[in-house]
Order: sequence, then structure tokens, then C-alpha cells
Amino acid sequence: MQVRVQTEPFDAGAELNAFTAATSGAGAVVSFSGIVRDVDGGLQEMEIEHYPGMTEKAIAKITEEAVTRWSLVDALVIHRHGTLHVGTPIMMVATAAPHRVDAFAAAEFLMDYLKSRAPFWKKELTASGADWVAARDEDEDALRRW
Amino acid sequence: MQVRVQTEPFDAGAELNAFTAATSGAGAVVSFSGIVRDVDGGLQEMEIEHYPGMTEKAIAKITEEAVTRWSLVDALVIHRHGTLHVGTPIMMVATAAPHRVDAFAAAEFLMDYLKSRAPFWKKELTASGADWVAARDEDEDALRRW
Amino acid sequence: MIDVMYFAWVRERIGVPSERIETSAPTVAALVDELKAREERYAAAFEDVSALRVALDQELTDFDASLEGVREVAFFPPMTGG
Amino acid sequence: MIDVMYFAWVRERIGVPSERIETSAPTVAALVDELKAREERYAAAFEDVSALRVALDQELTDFDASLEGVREVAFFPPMTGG
Repeated sequence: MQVRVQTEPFDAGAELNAFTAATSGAGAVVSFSGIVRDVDGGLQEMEIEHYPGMTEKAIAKITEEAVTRWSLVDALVIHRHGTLHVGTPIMMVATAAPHRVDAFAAAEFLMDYLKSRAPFWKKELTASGADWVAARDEDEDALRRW
Repeated sequence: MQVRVQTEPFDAGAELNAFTAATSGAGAVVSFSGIVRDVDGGLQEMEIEHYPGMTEKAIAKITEEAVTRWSLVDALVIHRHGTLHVGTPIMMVATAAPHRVDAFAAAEFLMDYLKSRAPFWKKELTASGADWVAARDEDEDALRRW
Repeated sequence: MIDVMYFAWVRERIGVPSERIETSAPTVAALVDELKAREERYAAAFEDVSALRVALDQELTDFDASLEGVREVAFFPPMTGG
Repeated sequence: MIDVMYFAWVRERIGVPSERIETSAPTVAALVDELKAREERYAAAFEDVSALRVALDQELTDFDASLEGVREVAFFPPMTGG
């Protein structure tokens, strides 16, 4: 199990390969990457604030729960903070399991919990100013299925 | 949309990065990779037979359906056939969408349909002989949720 | 004349990957009965058709499907890709 | 004495990322009331606590939680990571 909270960009493909190589016995590997997306064509950059200390603890706890619940061979979470440019990765999760159903469920669980329970806050900088991204009700609702 | 049926190994990480780079506008990218797994410690290699012609058509049809149904920005399917060694990738799917829920659902749908509706047959070679892998009821059942 | 293809253990039991067959069978099921009556290896391969799948011109279908206009029939076990 | 931290727009409204506060408030809600009574910027930040989250010693909790033995309180809007 690996959890990394960092300002540096990362190479999702290289991380996926390293993760897969280290998980012998896993027939199924699922990855999710979140990319800074310019929805309305005006995004200049994204700022992510976090709560040092709590962030790592919260992610580790969520990841341990996923590993136990779906008998994962391994799990990886990388989440950036600081200033992020359009088109670059914000974060990724990867899960490895004997069967695909478990790898998928665990990755979705991790994403749902990271979205709403890990202390990160996104701010979008556009030509017209800076705005904190509002939490979406769907994200809070998504937790109920687990 | 990209569908590749090939004997050659592929680099899942490099494919993921190329796919992600080509899908501007997608905030969420999900990948699944299936790896040749040595469950009982005796697997020497895996042989995958397929139905040339039908394979490509069946995968393209499934992939088009996923792209339409979940409004994907893009989708990728790579599936190998021939002789595969333990620890190497069998296949991968990747999906890109504005939101994670769609990227996850489409990837799972693709996997469920590829498992049971694309004409591939796995044979496992062990010290004691060669055995065709039996289809699992769970895989057929998994189709019902879509 | 129709092209008949076999995959995986169906191919192994019948002994050839494909063959061209002269038939006037109206449906897949009728073709299967014709083949089973021919030789033991076909009878062995088609012993339990509930364990088999069939595609007509590369589209999955059922054993009661019509063969009218069909150029290519394929028999195989349930797929195990992915 | 308790360390109080603020994040995202709560931090911006209050104007500092953290401060050490002398308080005998028994619960989070009581602490919020104390702060709101202090200055307008706190009143603005805590205007609608239903839009806020609180963590005690880095664990998410509720506004009616006790502050007994707590060293660090953090207030912030709903998280938007991932």
C-alpha cells in the first residue's frame, strides 16, 4: 500500500507500470486518474489546498479500508496539492486484485471517499478571478452505496 | 475510439499516457489491465485463440455502445491473442469522460462484455497438460446489470 | 455451400478449424443434427449444445436461427476473453 | 489553549490560517458561538455552519462534539479533492 501527497507532477503511466510490476498474483489492475479540466475554456490554473497531517492520515485510513474490504493485493493513491496546470494529473488511484469486480469496486470506493472525506479544496483561477470549487451533492450521495 | 487485436505485448502505462494526452476535456480516465495470473503456481503459459474478423467487429460494437451510452470523450481496447507469458498483460481498456462515474461505469461495461461476448478463448498450459478455461457463471450474470 | 468454423475445444474435437459444407438445413439446429449424424467426432463436439455458442456471419445468435442467406457459421464454447 | 485552523474560504474570511485560542468552550458549537461573538469576520465565516465541516485532532466529527482533551480544531468547507 502506497500513499503519496505531493506538489510535484507525476507520470500516471509510469506509476501504473511500477504498481502492476510489484503486484504479482493480481490478474486485475484498475487505475483512475483525475486531470485538471478546462470546462468552460477559461481556466488558467488550479490551486489545491490541503490539511497537512490530516490528509495523509485520512487517505491511509480510506486505503486500508479498501484493501481489507476487497482483499486487494495492493493499492496506490497519489494526490497533488499546490498549483496545477490545465491538462496535468491531479491525482490517481490504482487497485490490484485477483478478480476485476474487486479491483473496480475498490477503486470507485477510494475515489468516492477521497472526493468527500480527504481534506483537499480546489480553487479555479480564471481571467475573471478565483473561485473555490463547490462540493457536489452527487459526490456526498455516492458515499451511501458503500 | 481505438480497438486493437494483436499478438504483440503492449506497454499499459505508455498506452494510458498516450490515451490521456489525446483526450483533452476529460477530467476522468479509468483503465483496466488484465494480467496473465498464475493462480496455483503451475501455469507455464496461456494461449488465447480468437475468431479473426468477428473479434474486431464485436469489440468495435461493444466499444461504440459504451461511448454513446456514457458520453465518453474516448475509449481504448487492446486485446492480445496467441501465446502469453505469466505476468504479461492480456488486454486493457481505457475510458475518458468528464466525470468519474461515467468513466468507471463504461470501463466495467466494456470488461463485462469483452469477457463474455468477444470471441476469445483462453487455454492454460501447465506441467500436467493444457486446459481450456471454463466460462464463469458470474461473468454471464454480470451482463444483466447493464 | 456454407463455411463452417470451429473454435477452441469444438475445433479440437472435430479436428479441423473450418470446412465447406453442402447443406440444405434451414436452421442452425438442423445443421447440427446433420453433422452429428455424419461422424462420431461431430456427435462428440455437439453432444451438449447448451454448452455451445453459434455465430452467423460473425454475429452471435441462437440455435434456432435460420441459415437462409448465411455464408459463415461458427461454433464455439462460451467466450473467456478479457 | 487550543490550536484552531481554517482552510479554503473559511481561512480567507477569517484572514489567518491558524491561531491559538484561550477557551473553555465545552463543545465545537460553543467555540463557534464564542468566535462569532468576537468579531465580524468570524461571524461571516461561521454564518452557516451547515456549510462547514469540523475536524478534532485531524478526525472529522460533528459540531456537537466535546472539546475535552482536544489540541487541534479545524474548520473548513466540504472537501473537493479527487
